[in-house]
Amino acid sequence: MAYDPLVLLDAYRRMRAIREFEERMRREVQAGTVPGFVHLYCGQEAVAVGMCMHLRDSDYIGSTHRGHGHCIAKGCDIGEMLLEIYCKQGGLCNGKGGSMHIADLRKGMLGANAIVGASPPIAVGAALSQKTLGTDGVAVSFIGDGASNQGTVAEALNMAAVLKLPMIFMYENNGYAEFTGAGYHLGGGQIAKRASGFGMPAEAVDGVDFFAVYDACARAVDRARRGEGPSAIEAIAMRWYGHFEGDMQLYRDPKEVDRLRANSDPLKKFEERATAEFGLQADELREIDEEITELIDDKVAIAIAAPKPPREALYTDVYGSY
Amino acid sequence: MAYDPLVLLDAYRRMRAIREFEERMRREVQAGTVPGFVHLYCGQEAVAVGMCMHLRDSDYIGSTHRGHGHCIAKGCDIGEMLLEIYCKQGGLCNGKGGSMHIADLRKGMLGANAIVGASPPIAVGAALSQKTLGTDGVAVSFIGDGASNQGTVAEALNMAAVLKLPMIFMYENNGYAEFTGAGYHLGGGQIAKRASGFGMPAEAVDGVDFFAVYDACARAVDRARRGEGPSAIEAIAMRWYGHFEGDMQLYRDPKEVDRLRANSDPLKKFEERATAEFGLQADELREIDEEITELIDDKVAIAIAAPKPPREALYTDVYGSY
Amino acid sequence: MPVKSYREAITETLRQEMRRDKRVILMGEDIVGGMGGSSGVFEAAGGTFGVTAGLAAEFGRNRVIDTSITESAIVGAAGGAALTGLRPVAELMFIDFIGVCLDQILNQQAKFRYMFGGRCTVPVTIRTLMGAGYGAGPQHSASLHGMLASIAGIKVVTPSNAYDAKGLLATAIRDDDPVIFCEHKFLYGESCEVPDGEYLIPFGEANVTREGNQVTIVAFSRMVLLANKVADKLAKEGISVEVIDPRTASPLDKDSILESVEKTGRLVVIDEGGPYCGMASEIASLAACEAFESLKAPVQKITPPHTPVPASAELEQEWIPSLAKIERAVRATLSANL
Amino acid sequence: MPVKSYREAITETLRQEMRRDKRVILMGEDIVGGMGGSSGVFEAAGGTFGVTAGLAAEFGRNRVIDTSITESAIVGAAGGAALTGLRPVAELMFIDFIGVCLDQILNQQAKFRYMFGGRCTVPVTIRTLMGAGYGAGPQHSASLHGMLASIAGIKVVTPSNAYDAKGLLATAIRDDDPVIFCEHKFLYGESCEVPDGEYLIPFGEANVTREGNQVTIVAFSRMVLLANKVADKLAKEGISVEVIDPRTASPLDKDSILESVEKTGRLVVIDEGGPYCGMASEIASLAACEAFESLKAPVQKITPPHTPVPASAELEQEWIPSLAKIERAVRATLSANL
Ligand SMILES: Cc1ncc(C[n+]2csc(CCOP(=O)(O)OP(=O)(O)O)c2C)c(N)n1
Ligand SMILES: Cc1ncc(C[n+]2csc(CCOP(=O)(O)OP(=O)(O)O)c2C)c(N)n1
Ligand SMILES: [Mg+2]
Ligand SMILES: [Mg+2]
Repeated sequence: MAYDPLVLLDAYRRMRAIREFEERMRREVQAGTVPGFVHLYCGQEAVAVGMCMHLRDSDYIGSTHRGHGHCIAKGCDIGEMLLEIYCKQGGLCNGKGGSMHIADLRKGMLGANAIVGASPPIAVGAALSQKTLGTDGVAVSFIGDGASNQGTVAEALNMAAVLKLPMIFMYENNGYAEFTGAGYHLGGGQIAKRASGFGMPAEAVDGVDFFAVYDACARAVDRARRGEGPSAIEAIAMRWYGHFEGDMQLYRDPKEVDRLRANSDPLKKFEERATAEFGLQADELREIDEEITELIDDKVAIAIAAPKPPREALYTDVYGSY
Repeated sequence: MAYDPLVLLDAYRRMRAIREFEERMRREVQAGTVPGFVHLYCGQEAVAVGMCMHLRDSDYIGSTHRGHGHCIAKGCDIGEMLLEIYCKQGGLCNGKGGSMHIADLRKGMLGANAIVGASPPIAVGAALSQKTLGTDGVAVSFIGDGASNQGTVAEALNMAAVLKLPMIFMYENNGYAEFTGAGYHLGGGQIAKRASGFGMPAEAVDGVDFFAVYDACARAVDRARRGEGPSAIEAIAMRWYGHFEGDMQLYRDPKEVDRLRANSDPLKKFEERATAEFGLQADELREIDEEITELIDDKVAIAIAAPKPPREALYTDVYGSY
Repeated sequence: MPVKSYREAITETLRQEMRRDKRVILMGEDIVGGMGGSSGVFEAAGGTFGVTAGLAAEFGRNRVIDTSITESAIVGAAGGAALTGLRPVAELMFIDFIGVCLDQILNQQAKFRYMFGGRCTVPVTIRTLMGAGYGAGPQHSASLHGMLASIAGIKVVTPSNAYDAKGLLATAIRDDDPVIFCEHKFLYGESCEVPDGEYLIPFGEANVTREGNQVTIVAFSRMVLLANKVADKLAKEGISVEVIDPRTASPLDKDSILESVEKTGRLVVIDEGGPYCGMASEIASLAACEAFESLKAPVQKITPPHTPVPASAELEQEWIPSLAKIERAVRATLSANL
Repeated sequence: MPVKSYREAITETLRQEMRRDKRVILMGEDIVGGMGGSSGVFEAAGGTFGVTAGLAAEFGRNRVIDTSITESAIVGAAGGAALTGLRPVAELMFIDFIGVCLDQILNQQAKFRYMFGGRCTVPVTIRTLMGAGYGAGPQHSASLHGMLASIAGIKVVTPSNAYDAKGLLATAIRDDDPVIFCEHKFLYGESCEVPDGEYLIPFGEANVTREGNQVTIVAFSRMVLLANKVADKLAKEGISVEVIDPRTASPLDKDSILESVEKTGRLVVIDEGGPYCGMASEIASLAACEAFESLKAPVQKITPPHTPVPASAELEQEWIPSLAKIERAVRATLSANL
C-alpha cells in the first residue's frame, strides 16, 4: 500500500495530539485540577487514528469510557473537549457530560459512554441511518476487550450482519478490563474469532502498528461504503497507564509497563517507518509536536479559567418540550 | 457406540410420551379446553430425550417457552404437568405458572421461561452450584435458534467458559423464531460456530436422529462431569407445528411440513434403527404406545376436572417472609 | 365520523406518519414476518397483534424492518438512529421485556439530550404492549408504565381509546424526545369515532371523560373504561363522579387533576400498574402534597396486589382491578366523614 | 464497643456469613482482581470500593469469584445458583447498571417463588452502590431503590449507617427471598459502634433515629444523616422533629411511619431517588391513603429534580437534597396553618 505523505502527517498530528493531551491530563489529574474520573488512551493512539483517518465528519463513531483518543482522532475541537472534561460552560456537552459522556454530533462522535457495552447498539443505529438514508456513510463502534463480553455487543454484531449495515466493530484489546487481564475474562481468548461467528470478516491486527491498523480499516471501511456489510477488527495494543488515572495497577508487573514504553510506542513505531520508508522528516514532526504542546497549554489554561455552568443549567435540556 | 436396549426402551418411552402429550395438547387447544398459550415440541423429541437420557434428577436443565418436551424428558410427572398447564391446584406450580413457566426443582427442571434468552444465565448458575458444591452434576440450557441471538446467551457462554463450569449449551435449531426463518435472523447461520468462538467444543448434529444427539450429548456430559468445562451442541430439527398452537403458519410452505412428517420423524427414525440394529421389538414399542395413550387420557381427564386454585392463592408465595 | 378500533387507529397513524416523513421507520420482531420462511409470503405476520399489517407492502422492507430477538439492539439502534437523522418507531413486543433492554432507555436515550448539553434531538418512539387478562402468565402481562415514568428524560403515553391513540401516536412520532407508547392488549378491539385526517393530541393534557363534582377518579389506560362504567352507573343514583384520563403518565397534567380534586375533595386512583412506587402512588402523592387543603377524605388507591400476575385465569381476574372494587372505593370515599 | 466504618461493617458481615455457611459465595467484577494480570498479585482490587478486600485470601477464589463484564450473567447465574443450593451474594458495581440485567430480577428472581407455586427458595443477595456526589456523571450516580422496590417479590434494603449495614446484610444473606442491598458511596467512610459478634436486624422495622412530636421526617440511606442534622439543629430552637429511617424500602414499615404521623400530623419525606414514582411519592401516598385524618399540613417531598445527574460538581451539589432545603421544608410544614 502506498501512503500519501499528507495523510501520514495528519495521522501523526492526531496521534501526537492524543498522546500530548493524555499526558497532560495525567499531570493535571495528579495536580488535582480535573474533576471526576479520567481514563487515558496512551498506547492505543494508532487504533483510533488508524480508523478515523478513513472517516468523514458525516461518518459516525460510538466510543467508550476511554474516549478522549476517539474524539481527537475524529476531529473534535480540543478546546471544547477540555472545557467539557473540566465540566465548564461551552464544553462539548456544556459541562453536564464530563469525560465519560463527551459527545459531538457535528463531528459524528456519538458519545463516550460510561455503561460498558451500551455503545455498540447505538452505533448500529447510526449505520442503520446511513443505510436507510442512502448515504455511503459508515458507523464504527469502538469496543474494549472487557466490553466485548457484554451481551449487547453480540446483539449489535447480529443486527449489523442480518441487516447488512455499513458498520465496523473496532475492538480495542488493550489487555485489561479494569484490574483483570483478558487472558482470564475473555472466553476463547480471541475477539475476532467471536465476531466471525456472526458472519462477517474479522481480523486481528497489531494495534501498535499504525500501518497495520490503517490497512485493515481501509478494507473494512471500503467494504461498508460499498454496501457489502459489516466487518470486525481486533486491534491489540496494551494501555500504558492504569484503568483510570490514580489506579495503582497492582495487577501489573511494572516491567510490563517499562517494556511497553520501550518496545510498543505507536508514535515511535510510526515515526521510524514513516521517516525511513515514506519520506517524512523528523523536523516537520517536531514542529507538529511543538504546535500541539502549545495548543494544549493554551486550551488547558482556558478550560481551567472558564466559567462553570449556571445554576439553571441543572434544569435545562432534560426534554426538548415537556 | 453400543446401546443398552433398556436405555433405548426408556428413550423411546420418553419420546413417545412427548409426542402423544403434544398431539393431545394440540387437540385440546383446538377443542378450547386449554388456557393460555401452548408451544408444541413435536418434531424435536430426539433433542430433549437424547440429552436427558444422560442426566440424573440431580442434574439441572433450563428450558424455554417450548418446554413440555424438556419436562417429560427430564422425568417430570405427566399428571402434575397437565394440572399445571390447566392452571389447577396441585399442578407443578400450583396453577400460577402455566405452560410457559412450568418448573420442577425436584427433577432438576429449572423452569420453562417466557422471556426468550433468560434461561441460559440461570442454568449457568446451576452449573456454578454443581461446581462449588463439588458434585459431579451438570447443568444444561436448551436454547432456540431465535434465542441464540439474545445477548444473555453470549454472556452465559462466556461465563461458563471462564469459570470452566459443568455446562452444556443445547441449541435447538428448529428453523424458526416465531414467523421468521433462521436463514434470516441468525447472522452467520451457524450457532455452533458462534459458541466455539467462546472457547468451547461445539458441534452441529442432526436433531431428528436420536442416536446422533445421544452420542454428542454423551461426549458433552462426560466432559462436564469430568470437570473439563462447557460444550455446545446445535441440534437441527424443524418444528412440525406452528410457533404456538393456533399459528396459521403463513411463512411456511405446507409442503415443507408434509416433507417433515414423511422424512423427518424422530420416532420413526428411531424405531427403524432400534429394531433393525439393536434388537428392539415393534410390539414392545406398541405396548409402550398404548400405555402412554392411556396414561395421558387419564391425566387429561383428571386435569380438566381438577379444582382451580383457591382465591387466596393470589396472595401467597410472593415471598417466603415479608 | 368513521368508527375505528384502537388497533386500526394505530395502524393508520403509522401509515400517515410514514407517508408524511421519510425518516420515520419501523423496526421490531415479526412486525412483517416471513423472512427466511419457506412459503415466500411477503407479510406472514404484520406484528404479533397485527398492528403493523400492510405497512411493509406500502413502504418496503427497508422502512419496516424485521429484526432478530435482540431487544437491546432494537431499542439501542433505534436510539442511535434517532441521533443520526431517522425518526424510528421500535416495537417492544411486550412491556414485560423492558428488563432485557432497559439500559438503552434509562442511561442512554433518556439522558442523551441532557448529558450532551442539549446538542441533539432524540426522536425515538417505542411502541409496546401492556396489560393482564389474556392468561399469558407472570412474564407477559405486566403494566410497567409507572416504572418507566420514573425515568427523567422520556415521556410515557397510555392511550385509553382509539381516538387518543391516533392523536397521541402522531405526537409521539413528531416529538423530539424519546417516547414510550404503551398500548393495552385489551383495547385493540375497542372502537370509537376516529377522523381519517391527521391530528395531534398534545402530551400532558388530560381528558375529562366524565364530568362530576363529588368524587374525582384518575385512571390510566384500560382502567379508564372501568372508571367510566362505574361513573355511569353511579350517575343513575345521583352520584356525580368526574373521571380524568391523564393520557400521558409523563408528562402528567397535574393541573387538571388538582383542579378536579379542588372541586370534589375526594380522589380515587385506578391503575393496572402495581401498588408500590407506581402511578397510583404518584397521583395520591400529588394530592397529598399539592391538593391537601381540598381533600375531604383519604385517597383511595385501586391497583392489583403487590404480586406477579398469576397464570390461572380465575386468579388473574381477581388480580385486575374490577368494577366492583372501584365502585366500592367511590362509595367509601363518599361515606368518609371527617 | 468497637467503632467501625460502614465499609468495614459490610466486609465483616460478608466474612462472618461466609464462615458460618459454606453455601455463601460472592461473585462480581474485580471483587478480587488480578486474574490474568502480569504481576501475580493475588488480590489486586478487593472490589472497586475495597469492600470485598481480604475475603478471597480466606475463602479462596472458588467462593469469591471474579467475573467478566456480563451483568446479566452475573445476576442471572446468582439467581440460578440460589435455586440450586447456594446462597450467592452478587455485586452489581453501580446501581446504574441495573438496566443491563433487570430482567433477571424483574421477571426471574422476583417471580420464581410465585410462579413456581411456592416450591423453591431464592436466597440471593445483590449488593450494589447508589448515590451522587462523586462527580461521576449521569451514568454512575443514580439512586434507583424506588424503581426496584416497585417490583413485587424482591426486598430492597437501604442501610444508612454501619450498625444497620451489618445487621441488615446478615439478614439479607440468610433470607430466602431475593434481596437488593443498596450501599451508598458516601456512607462507606461513616463510622459508628458496631459489635464484633453476629446480629440480625429484621426487614420491615424502621429505626427512629430522632424522637420528636411536631414533624415526622422519613428519610432513606444517606439522607438520614442530613435529616438527623436538621433535627438536631431545630431541636436547639425547640422544634421537635422525629426522624424515621425505614431501613428497608421494601418491605416498608408502614406502622412506624403511620404512628409517627398520627402523633405529629406533619410529614416531610427526603429521598435521593427521583421525585416521580419513587420512594418519596410512595411515602406521601401512604400518608394520603392511611394517615389522612391525622395530617395537619400538606406532605413535603424533598428529592432531586426530575433530571439526570449532571457531571459538573456544582450542578451535582445543587441536584442533591441539601440541609437548607430540608430545613426549609420542615419550617414550611410547621407554618402551614389550615
Ligand atoms: C455495564 C457496566 N459494567 C461495569 C462497568 C465498570 N467498568 C468501567 S470500565 C470497565 C472495564 C472496561 O474494560 P474494557 O472494555 O477492556 O475497556 P478499557 O477500560 O480497557 O478501555 C468496567 C468493568 C461499567 N461502567 N458498566
Ligand atoms: C425477550 C423476549 N423477546 C421476544 C419474545 C417473544 N417470543 C416468544 S417465543 C419467540 C421465538 C423464539 O424462537 P426460538 O428461540 O427459535 O424458539 P422456538 O419458538 O423456535 O422454540 C419470540 C420472539 C419473548 N417471549 N421474550
Ligand atoms: Mg480493555
Ligand atoms: Mg426456533
